[in-house]
Amino acid sequence: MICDFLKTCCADPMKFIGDWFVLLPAIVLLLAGGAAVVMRNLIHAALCLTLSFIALGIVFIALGAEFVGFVQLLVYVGAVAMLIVFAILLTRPDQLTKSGSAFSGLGPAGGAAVGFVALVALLGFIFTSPLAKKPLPASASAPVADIGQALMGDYVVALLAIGVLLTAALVGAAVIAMEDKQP
Amino acid sequence: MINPLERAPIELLHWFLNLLGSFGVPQWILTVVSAVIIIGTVIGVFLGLFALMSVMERKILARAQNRYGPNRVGFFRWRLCGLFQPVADGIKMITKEDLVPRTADQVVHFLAPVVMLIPALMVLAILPYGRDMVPADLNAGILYFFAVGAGTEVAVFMAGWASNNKYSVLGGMRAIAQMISYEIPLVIAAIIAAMVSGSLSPSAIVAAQGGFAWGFLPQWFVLTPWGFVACLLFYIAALAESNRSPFDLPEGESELVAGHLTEYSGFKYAIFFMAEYVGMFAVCGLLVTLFLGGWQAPLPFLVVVPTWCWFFGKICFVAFTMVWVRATLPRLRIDHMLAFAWKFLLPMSFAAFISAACWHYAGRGPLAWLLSLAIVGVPYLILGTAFSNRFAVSRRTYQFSE
Amino acid sequence: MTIALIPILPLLAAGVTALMKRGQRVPAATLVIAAQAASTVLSLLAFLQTLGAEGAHGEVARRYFNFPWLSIGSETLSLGLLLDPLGAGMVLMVSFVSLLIFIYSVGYMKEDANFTRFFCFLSLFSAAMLGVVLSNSLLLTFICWELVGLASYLLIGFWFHKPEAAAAAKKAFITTRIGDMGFLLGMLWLYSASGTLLFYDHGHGCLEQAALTAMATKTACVGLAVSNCIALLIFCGAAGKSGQFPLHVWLPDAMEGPTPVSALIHAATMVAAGVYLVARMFPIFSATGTVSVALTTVAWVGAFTALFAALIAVAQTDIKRILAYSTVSQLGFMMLALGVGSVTAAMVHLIAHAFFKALLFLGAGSVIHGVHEEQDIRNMGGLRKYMPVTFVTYAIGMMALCGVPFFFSGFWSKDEILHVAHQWPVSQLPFFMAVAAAFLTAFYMTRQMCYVFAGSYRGHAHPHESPAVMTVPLGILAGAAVLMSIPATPAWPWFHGYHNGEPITFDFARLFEHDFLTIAGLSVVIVAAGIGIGYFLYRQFAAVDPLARIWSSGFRTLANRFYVDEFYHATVVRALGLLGCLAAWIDRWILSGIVRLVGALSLAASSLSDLFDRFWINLGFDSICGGLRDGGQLASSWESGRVQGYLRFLSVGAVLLLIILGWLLT
Amino acid sequence: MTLQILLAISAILFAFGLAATLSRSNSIMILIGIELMLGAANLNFISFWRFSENPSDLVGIMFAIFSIAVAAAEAAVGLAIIILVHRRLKSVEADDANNLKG
Repeated sequence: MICDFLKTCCADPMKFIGDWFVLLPAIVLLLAGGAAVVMRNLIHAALCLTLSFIALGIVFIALGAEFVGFVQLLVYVGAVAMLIVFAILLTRPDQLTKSGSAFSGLGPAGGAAVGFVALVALLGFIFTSPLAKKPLPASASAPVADIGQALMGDYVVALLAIGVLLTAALVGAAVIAMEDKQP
Repeated sequence: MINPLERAPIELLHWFLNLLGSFGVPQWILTVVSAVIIIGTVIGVFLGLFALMSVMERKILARAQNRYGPNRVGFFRWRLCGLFQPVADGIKMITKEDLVPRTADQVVHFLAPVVMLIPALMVLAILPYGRDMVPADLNAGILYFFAVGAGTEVAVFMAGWASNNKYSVLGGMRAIAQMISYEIPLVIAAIIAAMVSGSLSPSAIVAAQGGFAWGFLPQWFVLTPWGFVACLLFYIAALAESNRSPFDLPEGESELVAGHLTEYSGFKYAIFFMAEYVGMFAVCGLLVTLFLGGWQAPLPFLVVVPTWCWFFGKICFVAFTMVWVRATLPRLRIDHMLAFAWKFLLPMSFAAFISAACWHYAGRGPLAWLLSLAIVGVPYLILGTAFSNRFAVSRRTYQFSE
Repeated sequence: MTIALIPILPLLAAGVTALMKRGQRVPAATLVIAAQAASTVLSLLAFLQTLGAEGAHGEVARRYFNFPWLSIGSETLSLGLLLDPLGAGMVLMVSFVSLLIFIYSVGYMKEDANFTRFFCFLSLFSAAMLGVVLSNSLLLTFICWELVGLASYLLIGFWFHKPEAAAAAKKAFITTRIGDMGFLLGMLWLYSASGTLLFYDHGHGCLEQAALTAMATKTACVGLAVSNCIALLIFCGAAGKSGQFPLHVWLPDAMEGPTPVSALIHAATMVAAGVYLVARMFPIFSATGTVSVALTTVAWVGAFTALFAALIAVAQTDIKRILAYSTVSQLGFMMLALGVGSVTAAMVHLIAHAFFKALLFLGAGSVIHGVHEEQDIRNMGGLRKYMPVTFVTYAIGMMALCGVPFFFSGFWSKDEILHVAHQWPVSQLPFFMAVAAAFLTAFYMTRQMCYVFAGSYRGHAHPHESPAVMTVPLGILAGAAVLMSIPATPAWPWFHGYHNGEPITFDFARLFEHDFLTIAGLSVVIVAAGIGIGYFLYRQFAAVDPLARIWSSGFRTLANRFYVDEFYHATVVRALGLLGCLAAWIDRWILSGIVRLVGALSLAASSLSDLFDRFWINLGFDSICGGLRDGGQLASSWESGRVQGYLRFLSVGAVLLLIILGWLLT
Repeated sequence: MTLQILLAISAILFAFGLAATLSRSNSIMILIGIELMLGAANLNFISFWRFSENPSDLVGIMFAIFSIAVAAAEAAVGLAIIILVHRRLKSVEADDANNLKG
């Protein structure tokens, strides 16, 4: 199997590079995601999450969806990760470096078990499904102009709804987090 | 008509690649070599600019403050107006001891400068330095710029938090708050230009600003009312994004020692310093691309000058105004700064947005010009009056002996 | 019809002023006075219109317009406005005198904290009064009439923090309400008898021939015609408003209000409303002839009131009370004139009296103001030196009231009344009563003048003349009191012609007719006697009243106002009190006994049902509820409040669903 | 490279997120888990788009874009709620916010 792998690598180095261009960030993604789950230090967890976001964005770009990849980077790294970090700093200023009780009670084991069952089930279905064995099509690209046309054409209602949702979320978040006048 | 120097860098690269190809080097190696050469050139040029800027800024500030500034470092007997100061600085920085606080988060503390430098260098990829001189002509280039630039915030936070120092954390949080706040007008101002050009690609945006009206007036976006407003908004937001005066309060030494940089020294500090300056040049480059016509010449007869000269000339001009602003304006207070972003820049950027749309749909003629002026002018008057009333200060009286 | 604006303008001004803040004195006064001035101008225009329009064939020129106000079933109540000579003269007088009083009030009320409120009430009062005058419907008259009552209540009780003022306001309101009850009954009867409350409605109005004939020919009870009954009931209201005996008691007490209010109520407007109402309804009063039962009653009441009030006035010491009783007396004169059948004489006297009585009241106000809120005439004296303008104008008013010949309006108008009373076919007694009253009028006015202005000052304050804003209206009123004598002379019976729509001729010879000369001579002698005796008795100040020295018990009776108030207190009030005690007793012992009995019964019934509930139904419910509660507790133990717990259950379910779905699909 | 690999990566990421959401007691960690799951879902969208017969039909891309926007809104509101809860209860443990228990 390893020989096959090496053979294909040598036969078509460009394809080899192209594949690893997807797989390498995907591996980083998994490692960072796993680290984010088990890290005791919240800040480290958040930074690992940020790294996994970046890796996910690169996966998207490598898969040809560069617009989505950039949006992923801009929104998740630029905004969501920063929000999480901010929230951590705002809520735990006193125990910044103290490792909190990461897991507690019997629930966590059950949670991990559920996660594991879900993983096994999903993998089972993925590897038995005929659909998943499809080979990679030659190429796929999503030009920005086409995405823009689609957003303003077929998906304009959804776009407007998202705009309303984001505005409402902005206002709502500001109102929720606003300082209470009466204690 | 076209200056032979114009295409010199491209021709040089092609010649070198052809030379290698004639030796039978495989194609994929050629691609890699070409990429390495381009990346190395761009980084080299910007590092040179950084070195030049670091000394020129000190000299300009000194002149503004009626001093000489650095004027000693040179070769043996030749001082050369102190232009070799950066070399001395660099040597000092590299040889200095690299202190890491014992309670710091060692890994994150180490990673922060790296994470800081990478996006600052990566964003340089999409700037069109001259005609056909774009390292990576992405069709979502502007988006790439901001997406990659978002990494800077992570780096600042990492630096501030990992130092495990009160001032560092506060400075880092201030910096993030400031960056997030000013990112919005920055992005909206950029989107306006992209919207009018109909493309997110920087080279297309530069192309959209080509040509001359009535044979002499460049059609840069800065010369339209909405473009002027958007350019100013972008400029102000860029000042804040690159933590420059008057928005340099994340590292305001009077309050926070040096903000998130407090616990950094030696080479790591140098990297931060470099990343900030390169980031500043990058954002200046984007400003030039979006509003100042990119590599386009300002007057028809000046077309003979190579386009990349124009581009770097414009970058230097914008960088010079930034130094000028630093010499002129005092630092803002944090709440004023955030209020300014949310209550003035954001509404004004919306106004410029609407104004640009109206300008486009009214036919881009003189009438459209006036309409657009009205649409940005009225909100400006209202907001400006409100703010000047809100922050009205009485005339300060100075007490000093005659 | 622009005359609608005449009452509406002051009404709007009152409304706007009511919304103003307490401190906005200047805008309030300006607004109210401007509105009143505008309605005065409009009144003048209306008056000039009626001057030019003489009715054809000796008919009086009337212009009116009616509009439906309220429809109940098939019945429609209409309101309307009317302009005829009777109302036009009155409306001009009311608005003009009101305007002068308003101006005067600016000075008089300057120190008062509730200045704005005062002007609001004044304007409301004026609007209501103008409405009474211009109304073409008894219903509208009644509405405005009650508004007048309300405004007078508010104004008399303006200084409500004084207990006397509050009591006086209440007294005025309740006393007039007694009369108004009769008015309301009369109005209802009139509506059922004639089917309309409009005065004139193209032949269908209640004052027009068809309705009058119908009412006059029907008999109600004890031989009285319906018209007479209605007239008597309406006269109750008029007597209440105009302070006729026996409902006169509120009028002197109303002096507790601010002096401009006294002037407004007792001179120009409110008390005149009664006389005006009788004059307006005169066709009904005289439906069965000019000596009908109703008119006879009016004449006797008027004559008695004139003499009775004049007698009381002789012994009073409060400067405003003297004038108040004088007003009651003069109103008696007017009622007498109406009763003997001369509307013109009554109206002439009403208008002339309005001017000089307003003058006297405002003069009294000026005196009170000048001596710092002192009202007892025994503490005044010698004010002639300190307040010359007030003195001169007051003297003019006094001479007009006494009927000093020949240049004062009072002489001519009173003479006219004496004249018509003398010619009354029923009895000569009212004439002699009126003569006596005229004598007493001259006497008590002289007494008052001597006390106030002659001799030397006996008080402790520092008297001073009032400001121009008060004295100028005095001067204007004094001029009017003199000028009013011109159209009142029998030589040029302008009023007579104007009221009856006849051509007016100037005939100097009428002055020398035998009849007139006799009465005029008599009147001159009476006035001279009154003034002379008064001066003789009071030229020197004495601590004890000279009359009291002569006949002390009689004087005490007069000073105590014939004990009418005490009589009412002993009879009406006591009777009401006893009635109230009786009602309270019935309420406490009989009604509440029943209520308690019912309560006890239901208590017993409910305790029975309570027992049933507790020992029968509740047992079953308790067990059911207990079961429910236990079940609920069991169920709520799942509701841990931990969001993550819910999430775990949720995700277990989701994963199970995923497995099942995947199984099925593959 | 096949679709299987990408889907497997996505499934693993999703399982990580699910486990974090169910077992970590800190509400911020719950939010992090949710973000991971959303990322996994987005990866699925993009993968299916990449392997679809007709990539010029941009349904997968669109879904991913809208999903990112919704996730941003969710994160903003969620963190605001966490900050508010912390201010009220002085705690970010999810189990401490149990005032509504039966």
